[in-house]
Amino acid sequence: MNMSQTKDIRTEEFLINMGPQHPSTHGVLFLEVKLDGEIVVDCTTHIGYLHRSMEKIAENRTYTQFIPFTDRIDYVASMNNNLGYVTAVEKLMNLEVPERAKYIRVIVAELNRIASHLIGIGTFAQDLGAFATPLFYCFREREKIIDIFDRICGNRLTYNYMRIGGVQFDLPKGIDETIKQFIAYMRPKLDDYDTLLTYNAIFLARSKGIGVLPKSLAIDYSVSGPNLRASGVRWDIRKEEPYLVYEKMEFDIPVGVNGDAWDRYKVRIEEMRQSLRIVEQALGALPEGDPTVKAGRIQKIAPGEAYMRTENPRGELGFYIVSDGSTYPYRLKIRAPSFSNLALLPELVKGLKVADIICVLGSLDILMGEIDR
Amino acid sequence: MLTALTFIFMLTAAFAVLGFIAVSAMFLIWWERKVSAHIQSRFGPMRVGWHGVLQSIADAVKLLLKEDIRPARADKLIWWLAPFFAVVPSVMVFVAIPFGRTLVPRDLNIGILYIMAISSVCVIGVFMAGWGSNNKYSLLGGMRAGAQIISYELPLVLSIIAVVMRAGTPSMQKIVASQGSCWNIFHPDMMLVSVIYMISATAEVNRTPFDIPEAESELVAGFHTEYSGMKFAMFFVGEYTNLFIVAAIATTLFLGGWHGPILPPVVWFLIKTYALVFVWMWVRWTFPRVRVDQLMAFAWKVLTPAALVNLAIVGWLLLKR
Amino acid sequence: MKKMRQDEIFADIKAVFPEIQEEAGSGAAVIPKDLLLKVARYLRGEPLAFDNLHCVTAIDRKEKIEMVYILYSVSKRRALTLKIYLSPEDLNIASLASVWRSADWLERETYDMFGVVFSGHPDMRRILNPYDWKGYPLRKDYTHPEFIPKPRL
Amino acid sequence: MAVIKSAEAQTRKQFERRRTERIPAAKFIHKLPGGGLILATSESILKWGKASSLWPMTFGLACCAFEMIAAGASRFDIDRFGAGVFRASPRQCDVMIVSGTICVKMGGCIRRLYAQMPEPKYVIAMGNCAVSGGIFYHDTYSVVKGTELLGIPVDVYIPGCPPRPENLLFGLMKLQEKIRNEKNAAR
Repeated sequence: MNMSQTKDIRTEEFLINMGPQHPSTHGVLFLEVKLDGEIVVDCTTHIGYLHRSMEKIAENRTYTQFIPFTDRIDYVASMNNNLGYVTAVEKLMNLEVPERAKYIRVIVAELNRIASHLIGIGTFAQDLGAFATPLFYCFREREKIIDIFDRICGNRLTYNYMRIGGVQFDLPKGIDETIKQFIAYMRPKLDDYDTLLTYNAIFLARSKGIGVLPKSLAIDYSVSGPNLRASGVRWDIRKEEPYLVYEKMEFDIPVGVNGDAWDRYKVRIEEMRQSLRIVEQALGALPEGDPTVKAGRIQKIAPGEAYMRTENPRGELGFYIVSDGSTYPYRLKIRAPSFSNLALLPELVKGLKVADIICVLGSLDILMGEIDR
Repeated sequence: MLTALTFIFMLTAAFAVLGFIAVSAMFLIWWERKVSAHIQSRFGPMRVGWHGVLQSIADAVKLLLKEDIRPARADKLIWWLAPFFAVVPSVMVFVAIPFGRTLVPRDLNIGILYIMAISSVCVIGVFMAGWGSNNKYSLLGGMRAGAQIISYELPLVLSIIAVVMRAGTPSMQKIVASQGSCWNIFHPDMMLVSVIYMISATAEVNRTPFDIPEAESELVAGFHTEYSGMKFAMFFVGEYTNLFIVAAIATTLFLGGWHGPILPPVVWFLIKTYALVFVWMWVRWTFPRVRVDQLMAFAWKVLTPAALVNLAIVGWLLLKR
Repeated sequence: MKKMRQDEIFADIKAVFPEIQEEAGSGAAVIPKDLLLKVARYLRGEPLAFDNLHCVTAIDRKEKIEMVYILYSVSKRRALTLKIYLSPEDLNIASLASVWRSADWLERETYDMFGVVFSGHPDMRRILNPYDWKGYPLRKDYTHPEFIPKPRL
Repeated sequence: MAVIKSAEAQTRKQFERRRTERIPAAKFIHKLPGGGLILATSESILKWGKASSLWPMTFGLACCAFEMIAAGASRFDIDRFGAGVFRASPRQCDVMIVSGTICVKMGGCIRRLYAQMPEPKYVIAMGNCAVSGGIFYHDTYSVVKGTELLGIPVDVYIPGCPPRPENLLFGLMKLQEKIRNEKNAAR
């Protein structure tokens, strides 16, 4: 049947709703996909199914009362959110933080980065069809990190650990021993993932060369975090605008080559190795002193505004706080990294197959709590 | 000549086979959940009977009680018939499978040909389920299933022809008898054939890495998205019976059926079959899923040519002998 | 590569656009509303290379709506905040979706929360709230039947 | 809110009807000698089957979703109770674990999902947000304050923000207990 005959066969596009409840949309994301057979013609995203009006709440909470809400913005990397919010408020008040608190914050934030990347990798492998086995391996490692957090601040997922000007409790005795054991336990596990997944023929076939994100497009969509670095842009806030004690830590930034789904996955694995190095160095150089906060719960902050961005596992999390002198922030804008990372999904996905939408979505590692705030 | 005796024998054989299918399906479902659990370093069903042994029975009882929902604009007849087309062919195949020296329901002289003809009827069941449930996901799943099973039928049948040529007869008992001295898999020219058979059998039974039709992550639950209650259980039982059949055929053709040193033949046959089933379960819980076009390319560009070349080699070897 | 300081960037822009003033508190560049597109294209251009529109948001100052654009230059490692004051009556402004592609969703969210209409935007719809939502939630004077205020400290 | 109120009344009626599940010909069997015994055992077997194979729906909204996955993962393995088969399509599952904050935009979808589930269906409201709106109770315009407001009858409430996986397992055991003592009208 040569080309001329196929032209007059009337084919119709096939609209599929990958609706808010779908096994691999990482939460409540609604994708309206127009298909021509298996090939994606057009894909529109609908978000807002988890919009909990965080910014409206922020205007009715004092600075300390809002800290538990930051845990629930990116509920997989709560420590990094706390860190982002608290450093933003400290920058607004230009408050000095005790040295030990800075080191504790770095250790805890990097451990949470590993936990978040583990989930990112586990769900990515699950989306490619390796049903539950890699995900449960990643969760088995993540449980070890959660045990450490359980001992440090008593909760598994939403820690509410950091305060403005320091942290809530000092590290419990013998915790550095547990962390060292975890580091020793985790390093060979990362090599296991390489053998199980990274160089697996089917995994490569499914993710190499899919959803290639060129460097200029990534910067134009203000993508950040592992997705940007996978496209070859060496940009990491911990190195560009070092906050806390990151300038004392020496770690290198893994950079991908051609920015496809496999590179984004590989960058996350390398970043976990770097985070282990950071935790090791920070643990070694942990100074003495009292990291807890003595200041009262209600701080009146002089009118002014400040914008602080920190390196979240998913990208640059920015807090733009405007204060009008009262104990309540006048305006608090949360710049979520996944919000911009998801914006380019329709662009990446045109022309790919149905199975590739899920692969690209998994490689971007988005999180609906952060997008919908 | 249908005497009363042969009729009674056939009746008992039928009931024995049906009983065996039900028990083996239940056992396989339970076994898969335990194997997958231990691969993922967890326990699997424990609370329901000793080590979850009664889990499949509980699932069956619960599925019996479920309300049977039919979508409003579903195609009634096709929707209602689909589960039967998924299960009945896989039950009919048991007629020709040689469990033991004399323990075969009916030793057809066209054994393997009959099995191939019947087992390709399952495709129609999957297709009808996809079309009947008037749901976009199942339609996509049904289309994919049709394309996949048909395109993997070719290398499957070619590899079986190679075995039949070597054994000289399509009857299953005689194929097993011909492997008395040395199992087929150890013949040099048969090794590639058995690998081709294993791969295309995985695709035939829709198991990862070829489980495109009911891919959890893309299509919500593939062709049986709209089925609930007993109809869904029929698909489930059909899938596991197919898995057992494919393993049984593999043992008959390549691993020497019921041949084995001391244990009685039936035990040997079951050990080999369940060992192969374990390999498939092991594969299912470790490999990611292949994309549809890669799957098609692999079938047409790699497996079929390899099967044809192998056929030529077997033919040439037979001529030379 | 030496990072240019804020005032050096400011001097560059002031040379081309004299109307720019520097806001007292935060050191942001305040520009009149109609200049936005020209300034944006100039900032995007080669000498300053602000290739990353990091964040677009608004602040409801009751008598005026303050638009905030935070820009970054990944290649030259520089940051700049642009501010525009809008009177609450005519809340429309030129859309930067043609200059930076990240503006598309950021502007939709600002429209969703504050009601600022961006002219020239590819698809001006709400993004977080249901599409038929009445009112703009982040306005200071916004009320909603189910809004249960928490007693203030 | 009016829409939600009417949905609630309609689901209340459905909720009552489900409780009285009929075993066919119960009255006739009862008259046979020893019929009562057969009925009792068959009834307990049916309830045992329903209780020990509760298939949850993969339906995570927010933070509690990750505690649900952790409950399904290797350490707190929910599959030990026979509830590890996370089916994606609502047609094949019995329990809807509402795990996370229910937003107004998502409310309609949750009601539709609940309606699509076949009849002996149960709902676990996991986490404070699903129970009563949790910390998003005050100052929010876009959060539905509790699953009940959607008109969905909830069987087990699990407090906690997020509840630990052990709490979810305890909630599941409570649901199993509730199913076992369900008043089946065998008479």
